[in-house]
Amino acid sequence: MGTFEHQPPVTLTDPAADDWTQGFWDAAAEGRLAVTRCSSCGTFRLPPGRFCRACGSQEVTYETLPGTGTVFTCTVVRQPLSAQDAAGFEEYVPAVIDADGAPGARFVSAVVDCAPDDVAPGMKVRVVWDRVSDALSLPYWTPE
Amino acid sequence: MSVKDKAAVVGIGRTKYYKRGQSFPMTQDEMAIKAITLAIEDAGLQKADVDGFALYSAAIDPGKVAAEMGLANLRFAATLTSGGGGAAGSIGLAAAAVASGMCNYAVSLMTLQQLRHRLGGTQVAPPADPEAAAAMAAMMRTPMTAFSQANIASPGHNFAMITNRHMAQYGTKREHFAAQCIAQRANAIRRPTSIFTEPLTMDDYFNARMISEPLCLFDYTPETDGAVALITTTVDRARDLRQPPAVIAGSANGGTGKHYSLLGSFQMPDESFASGGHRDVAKQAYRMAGIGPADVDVALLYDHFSPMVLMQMEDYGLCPVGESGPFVADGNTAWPNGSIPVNTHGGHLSEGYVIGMTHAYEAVEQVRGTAVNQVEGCEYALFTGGPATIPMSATILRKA
Amino acid sequence: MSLKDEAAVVGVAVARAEGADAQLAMPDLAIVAANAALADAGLERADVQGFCSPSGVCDHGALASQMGVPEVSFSATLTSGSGGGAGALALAAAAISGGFADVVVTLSRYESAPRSGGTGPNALLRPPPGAAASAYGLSGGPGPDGALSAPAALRSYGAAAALTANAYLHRYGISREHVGRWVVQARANAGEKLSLDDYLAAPLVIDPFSELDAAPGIATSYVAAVVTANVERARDLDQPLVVIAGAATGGSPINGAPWQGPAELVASSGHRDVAADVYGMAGASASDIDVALLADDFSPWVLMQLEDYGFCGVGEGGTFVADGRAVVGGTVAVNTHGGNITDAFARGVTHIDEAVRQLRGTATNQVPDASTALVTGDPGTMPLSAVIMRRA
Amino acid sequence: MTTTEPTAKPFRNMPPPNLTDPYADARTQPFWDAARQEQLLGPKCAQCGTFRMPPSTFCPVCLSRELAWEPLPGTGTVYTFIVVRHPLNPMAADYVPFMPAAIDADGAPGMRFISNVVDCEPEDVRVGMPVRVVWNHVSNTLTLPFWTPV
Repeated sequence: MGTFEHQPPVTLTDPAADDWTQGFWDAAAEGRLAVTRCSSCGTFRLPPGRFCRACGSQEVTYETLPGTGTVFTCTVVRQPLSAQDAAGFEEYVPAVIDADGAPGARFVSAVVDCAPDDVAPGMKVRVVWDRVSDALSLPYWTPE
Repeated sequence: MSVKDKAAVVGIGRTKYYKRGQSFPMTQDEMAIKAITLAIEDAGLQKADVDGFALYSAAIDPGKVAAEMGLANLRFAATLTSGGGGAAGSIGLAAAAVASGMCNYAVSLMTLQQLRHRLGGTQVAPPADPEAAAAMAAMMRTPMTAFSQANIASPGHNFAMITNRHMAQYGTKREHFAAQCIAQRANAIRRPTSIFTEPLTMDDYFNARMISEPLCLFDYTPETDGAVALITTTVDRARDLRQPPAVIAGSANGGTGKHYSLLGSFQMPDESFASGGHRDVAKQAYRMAGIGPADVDVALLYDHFSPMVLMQMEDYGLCPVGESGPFVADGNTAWPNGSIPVNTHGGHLSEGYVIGMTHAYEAVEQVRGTAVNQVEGCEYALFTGGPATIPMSATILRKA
Repeated sequence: MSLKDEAAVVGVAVARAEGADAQLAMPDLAIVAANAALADAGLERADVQGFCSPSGVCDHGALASQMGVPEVSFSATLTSGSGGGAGALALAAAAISGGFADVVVTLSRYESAPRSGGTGPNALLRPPPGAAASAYGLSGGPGPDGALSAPAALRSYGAAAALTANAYLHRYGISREHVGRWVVQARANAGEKLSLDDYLAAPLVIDPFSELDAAPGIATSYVAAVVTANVERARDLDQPLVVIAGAATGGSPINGAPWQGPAELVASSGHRDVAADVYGMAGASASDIDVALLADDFSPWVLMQLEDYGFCGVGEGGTFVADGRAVVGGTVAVNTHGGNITDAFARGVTHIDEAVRQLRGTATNQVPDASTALVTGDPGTMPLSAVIMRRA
Repeated sequence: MTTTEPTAKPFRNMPPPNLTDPYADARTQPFWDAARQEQLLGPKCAQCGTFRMPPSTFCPVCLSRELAWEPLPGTGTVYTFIVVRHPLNPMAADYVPFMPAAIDADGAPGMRFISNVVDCEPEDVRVGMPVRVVWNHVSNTLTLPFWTPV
């Protein structure tokens, strides 16, 4: 059992940040949810990538979001999908989240600290953080 | 029923060419997108027009790049199956894509960053990552491996084997290779895009260190980074765009079954061993274009190694078989006075190595009439991909 | 100007790694399959000029030289995605109509799924041992963008597919009973017994998928080969003439950045643009299709493609199947061979194989006077693909 | 820099060692058994007699899978060769220069052995030069053929 109940077996330790994702991880380290936004036309985008899909600009800013949102779609992993996940396996709920304040950009994460069968599209959720290290905090979502 | 004269290159774009690794921290996809964006501008198109990728050597993942560029639609995404051998053929694949109605505007491109991965490096040095190294070791433990234990381990070694045979069979000399390197360097130093800016002399060539005899340092292409993109559409759509269309008169990608082992076991038959292996591809390209060697005004021949330029001249009938050495030494391939200028942009050897796409870019500029080292009245430009395994390729562009 | 009616499918065959071929490596199995398909077409190795495949099948040059093909004049693959061979057939038709080759061999390769930690056969629901999690080109693993989606721990292709499947099922209120009715139908088409109760009782692996909702692992590797020829050339061969009337590949770029973009596109098979293109080129519509072989690595894909290819309205895929309209004698016969989610696929009966048999009139579950068949390629990874074949 | 004792080499100007086992299967084991007895065999199609190297599964001429091994006299000529001067990895530094070569073996028309010319100087090697086989006993399962000037 990780920091949360039904936490996915995530093993990421290095976010391999580049100039277009470092802003997200800096905000995360302070417990803030931020999203990539094009400096010239204001379009939000995930995954960040190096170009604005609308206008092609490479300039970005990081917009801090309220940290609330709605489940767009989700699933429940009922069985360990590989041997490495088997030990201490808990069902977990991968989910795609429409984040408030960032129309057109959805976060791909998981809903934790609630019964997997309660999660459904449309559910209101808020972000919670799993501090993996000083440099790395991972965003999860839990019912509001 | 063929793509002859049905499609044309309408847009070309490129990044700067960098010495190996110096394009970092850009990524290969990022350089590809910049080159595509410049090609869209050059053609006078909109991003929303682009809906196909006709590649070679699986240069990028079109789904990922289309998403990152925000393309409206992706209707064609295919690649020729070889490495540099497919460079010229990818323009023919683009012609097939638009002429078949599968998409409207097809991008062909190469993007290359040789920071960690050196193409010319040894094929036996185990990769750094232990898992990949273990997988490679496992792949070697098959019954065929023990039959090729000569330590022929890099592209330079492979093409030196072929070069040595050509020298023995036809009396070709290192002076002949030097003449082609010097002629291409003279073209390159007139161009702002070139990696090399100083002329090359016979002394420089013969004082250079031997790497895989008979190939010395200057017979090898430099290792560079960069991206080049071209956009192809039907001739009807090409008419009302910004640039004069570079019409695709003929194209071929393939090769000869018996010549396949030139990078492996060297079982090629005597009649084609000391050649570029392009004779069937040349026949196919000329047949589709309905022209012969005499009609070619400029040839941009894939020069990963200088001797392979001479051998392709023989394969494409630009000079008799076995006589490319003296033919080059007499200045026939130099610009502007040569009878058939070869690699007017300086080629891989002197301008920059982006796996053949610089040759495609130069071919378009030559038939547009806008090249730095322009061949007067150029109507037909031939450019090739590889000598390499199957498919190798060639495309012939024609002035509209 | 298009490839319409310029190429014909003249030979099909499958080579399985069993009996004398049990020890053959995949490239050698491809030689066996290619020669069997040439025999089916009545052609020789020297007739072959082109090779097309879904991505990453085998080195066409090595194949040509080892099997004694004298001269190659076209060699390409799709950039990714299996496309189940439909996309590779589209490429072959483009090569033939482009004058690059008169005879093209297309090869699709199905390797036995490595046992994944002994917890079940599906290689789609579970990653092969040691394989990094990868789905839709999205991975919780390496790369700056991938790291942002690491929290979802999408360990397998099936985990990513499940998010799309649930977006669709939830949006249109389609139940697992509806999906189950299709799985039962597919098994029946393949001559395999399954009741709706068996289906519903199967434990879920990743909602909404149980083992019965995903293509099973292949027990015995095989290579499926198809020979396509210039239509004039095909006329003087013995097999009935099966012409490629339309071909399309591609799909919406949002597939490259999964689950971003308009909700109704995310909650779909992504085939709407490909459908418009393939019908447009063939000059056909859904009502002209006698038999549809829809790519089905996952059972909901069939329902979603019934809608995207216009056999029923958006959201009506579930009731279409439940009302028995997807059967021989119904609105359109669907996956008459069972498809990928049945053991028929594991035995080597592919969608293209079935389409050609239906149009030749030699299928097991034959649609009377079938004259037009639609074959689609695997949703999810780009490019998607579709081909319409017609008995000429 | 301390002088390291030069690696013991059974042949002058030989290539860096690589495999220590042939990883043979039933079809190719005869070649390696004969090699250990310093006898050179050529792989050919049992059906139509065409030699092929490496001995792939199918004969490209008649598609037969039956392989036969023809005893060869162990002489031949250098069809082409190179002199590797630049070591591509540190391990090769002790071995450059060495001379990979394609050898037309007598008695096996249409097939070449890919090996090395050893026990002579790079300057001695010529295209067309007659050579004879010599054997490098790498391990108790692998003996590799090299070639040396006659």
